[in-house]
Amino acid sequence: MSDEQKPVTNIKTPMRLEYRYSAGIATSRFLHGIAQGKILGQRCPSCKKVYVPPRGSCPRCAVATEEEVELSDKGTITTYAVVRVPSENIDVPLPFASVHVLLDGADLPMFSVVQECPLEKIRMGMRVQAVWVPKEQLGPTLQSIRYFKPIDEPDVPADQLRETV
Amino acid sequence: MAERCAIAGIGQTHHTARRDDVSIAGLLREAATRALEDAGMDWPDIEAVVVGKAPDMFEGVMMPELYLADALGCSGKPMLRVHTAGSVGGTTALVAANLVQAGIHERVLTVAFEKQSESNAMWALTVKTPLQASVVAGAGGYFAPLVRSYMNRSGAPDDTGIRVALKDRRNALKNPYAHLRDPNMNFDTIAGSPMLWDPIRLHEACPSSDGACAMVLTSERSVRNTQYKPAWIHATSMRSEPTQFAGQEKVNPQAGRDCAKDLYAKAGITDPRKQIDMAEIYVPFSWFEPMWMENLGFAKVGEGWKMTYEGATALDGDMPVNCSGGVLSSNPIGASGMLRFAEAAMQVRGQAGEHQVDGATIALGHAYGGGSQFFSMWIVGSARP
Amino acid sequence: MRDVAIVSFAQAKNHRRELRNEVEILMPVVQEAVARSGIARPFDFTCSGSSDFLQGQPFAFVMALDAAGAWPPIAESHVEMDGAWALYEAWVKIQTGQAETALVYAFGKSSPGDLPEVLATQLDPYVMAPLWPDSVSLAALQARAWLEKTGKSERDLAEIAVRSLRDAKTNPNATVSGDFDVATLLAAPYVAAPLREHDSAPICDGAAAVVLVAGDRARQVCKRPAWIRGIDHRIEAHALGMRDLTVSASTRLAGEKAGVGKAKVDVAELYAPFSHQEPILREALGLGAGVTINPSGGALTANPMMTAGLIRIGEAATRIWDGSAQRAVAHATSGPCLQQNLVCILEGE
Amino acid sequence: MSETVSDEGGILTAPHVLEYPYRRSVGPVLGRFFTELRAGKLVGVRTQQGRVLVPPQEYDPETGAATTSDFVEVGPGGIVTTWSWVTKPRAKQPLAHSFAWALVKLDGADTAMLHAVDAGDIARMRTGMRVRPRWRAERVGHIHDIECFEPEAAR
Repeated sequence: MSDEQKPVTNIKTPMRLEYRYSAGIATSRFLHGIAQGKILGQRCPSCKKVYVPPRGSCPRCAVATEEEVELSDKGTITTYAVVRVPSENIDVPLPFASVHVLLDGADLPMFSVVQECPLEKIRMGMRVQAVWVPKEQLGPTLQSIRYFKPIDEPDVPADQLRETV
Repeated sequence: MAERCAIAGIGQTHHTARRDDVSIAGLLREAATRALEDAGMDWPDIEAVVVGKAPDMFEGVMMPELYLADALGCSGKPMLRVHTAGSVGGTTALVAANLVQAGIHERVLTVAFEKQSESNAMWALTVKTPLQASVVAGAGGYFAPLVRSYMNRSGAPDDTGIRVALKDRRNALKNPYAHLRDPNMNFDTIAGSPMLWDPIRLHEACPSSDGACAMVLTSERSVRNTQYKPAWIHATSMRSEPTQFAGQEKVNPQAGRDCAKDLYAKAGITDPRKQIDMAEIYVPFSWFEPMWMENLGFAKVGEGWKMTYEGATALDGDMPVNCSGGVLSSNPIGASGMLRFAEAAMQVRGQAGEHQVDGATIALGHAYGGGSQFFSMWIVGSARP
Repeated sequence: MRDVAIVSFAQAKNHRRELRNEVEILMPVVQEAVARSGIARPFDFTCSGSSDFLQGQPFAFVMALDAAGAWPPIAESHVEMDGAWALYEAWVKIQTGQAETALVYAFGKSSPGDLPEVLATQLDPYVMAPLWPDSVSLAALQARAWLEKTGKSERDLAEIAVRSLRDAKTNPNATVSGDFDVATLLAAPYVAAPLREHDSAPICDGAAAVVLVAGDRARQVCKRPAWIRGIDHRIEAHALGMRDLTVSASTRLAGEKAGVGKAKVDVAELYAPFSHQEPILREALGLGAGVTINPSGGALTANPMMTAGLIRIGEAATRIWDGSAQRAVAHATSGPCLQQNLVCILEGE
Repeated sequence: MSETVSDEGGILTAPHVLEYPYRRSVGPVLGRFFTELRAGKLVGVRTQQGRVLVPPQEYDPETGAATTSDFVEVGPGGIVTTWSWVTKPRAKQPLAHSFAWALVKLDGADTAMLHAVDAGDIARMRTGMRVRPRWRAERVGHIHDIECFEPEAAR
């Protein structure tokens, strides 16, 4: 070793762990629906609220959910942000609108993306509809819904969205 | 039946983007030895250790408290590891305090930390899971829509968030441990900084920091005669609610409101803005100051922004908030909650130096985590409860 | 100290591979434990144990809260540890007077990953973890040290496995059980010499829940409450080369503090994920020949990570409730080669 | 359906990889250890009680007290205090063929360190045997600068 070499201050310790992820019962049923171009929520047997995507329970009532409800692929933007910073977990080109969409018939919003709309036109209460991948490309993944796009329907007033941010 | 619990020693590291000069153990020991020294104690005086941090993916060490047991003088002692997401630093302090309040231990060391530079915070917080369309970009991506909802509901002026950020960054200049200490930061630099998660600008967001915080909590009889008198815990509370459910109020979460209500009842506080001298609250994005002012009952719903706007939350205001510079100026996530709790205690001990609120005798420490769903809080005072 | 009792316990069947998500596994377990407790929600305190690394997802415990019943908001906390330590935190909370009732739960899904490799990430990240030693190989270091010190043989270890598997036949939740003979087990190849497959716990997924109640309220809801008469936990040095692996100093200390030796012990549920660890723990706790060890079959027959320690406490409580024991010891462990240990003493009235 | 996604009785499963190239700052004490490894030397550090810890730590694991600044060269040879035998190594482990994990107490050390021993055959392993490091030619200041240990008798 040469005496000029600097003392060691850092080491590299790469980690790669491989797992087999399981989506669970409720999410799998939901994704099977998506593969057929359907959005399936679940209704809480106690409070009757409809969850989408369902996780097999109503956290509010702490009970399991079973009853499936087919939902419209139209909904309303309850709130949103415009993402301009890259994130390793996201494939969407920047900038994009990250939105909470309350599907018609659902009682809590799902997270998605809005496109086919100038970013400055996006607003709370705006009506949107899912844009699906072509039928032959449908699969059991949320990526089957490419994004949501605006539709020509009047905005939903803000006070009707209060509890569904 | 609970024993009184004193905060007898406080220590923290210098927080910075990358503490390249220390190991993980070295980072914790820096905070811990300062807390021990402040308490007039040494490792053998400690009976138990409670460690807190956020996801283990940050450092890539599963349950790192096992490896850290040696570094924290824990051989032959009890050790607990708490993880309640972003609120963990606060919750960890409460778990440690419970050991004293229950009469189980006399002197407990509690340490919270994050060495985020070992990986990348956005990666570690939103690891991509298969079969899901991932559209949430880190914590900013999660919280920005909630901020927009608040802006929309309250009608707050658009520059409220800039004003909060400016206040906290100026406060940080008075805190030698703070991460972001830029004397040239002004309204225009914040307003002109890029929108990362619109409506959140770069300078309205917390940094990613390496850092640790430690406290020595003791029973009344174990308090030693040191430079600063201890702070006393007057009340503690924690509340959690599920991440997402139908009918949930995400902007002004009930778990936070319930937690504050329970806390004030235990501390005998009926008018928080009058009776509490200062507050250190968890504000990772500037708009959360007005949001939490309402959630904590310092302002009416929809009016939290007025406190910021009128300067009430400034160091010389009637309700100073985050005099240390807060999470906006230093954010080692696992430690950030404990820093809030510790800074509140430093204020009532009169040891906050340049960012001291004159005559502070009652202070609030607050932390939250997850999707605005985990809350932990304490009220500390200079007098015995 | 206040009188605190365990009044109910439930666990999932410990499948080798569980495809349900954590909420789907936990929900029925929590509901069963709550129903059996006779206590109506909300509990004064809720505490859980789990570890993100097992399934490789940060914040798995956050989603698990959906199963706990957290609305209206509850006082709740989480340890990144085995649920036995969550139970300790809940017991402490009751001791402070801030709670009279507590719900404790834990879950662990090990099957998605390669558990022995995942556990290598628990080690010192500078000089141990980069070598990726698997947990079975590390336990084997301890096994050899113990065998050579005591003069015991691999046959003695196989006998522990045979007894455990036989006892697990009456445990409907066990992952493995049955009648085996020592010679057959010894004919199997080594996994990591001197350990064979029967010497280490099966990898499985699971969940468990326990309800704690203070004072007379416990007597009202439970015919024969399992009173916690002592509970303590200790940790020791992490580096394997810095401790004597043939003994468990931290278990001995925790046992002394908890008061194991104060009276006769009828039953002990010891969390020994490797066969040789059972005699090390027995010695550390001073448990002689008259003590029934692991009537459930123990961790060698079901080992849901972050949960099996809480299950030991639940199994011990079950022996108090059914009257088969007057005084029982439950033990939990964490970390490589028994680094951290918890001891809980349960007694009937 | 993506070929990596499986339908297992209605439940969907898919591969999930948790991967990050962690870079760790090591602090002054481990920094010294790794610097010496790069030079082909092994050092420990003396505790205030005089014990020599290898690998060196910033603290005495028994007490938490800071260790001294007295670094002590140890080894390179040492004895195996206990060992286990890996028949089928995992991909990330130091050797691709059967080897032993061992705790090795280096000459002059009071504690043992974990590493691999390349003995070729389980029959060549025994507790108390002497081993010495096999150094990697290209050293960077990492625990992997020691490729493994090997029986001294082999030389």
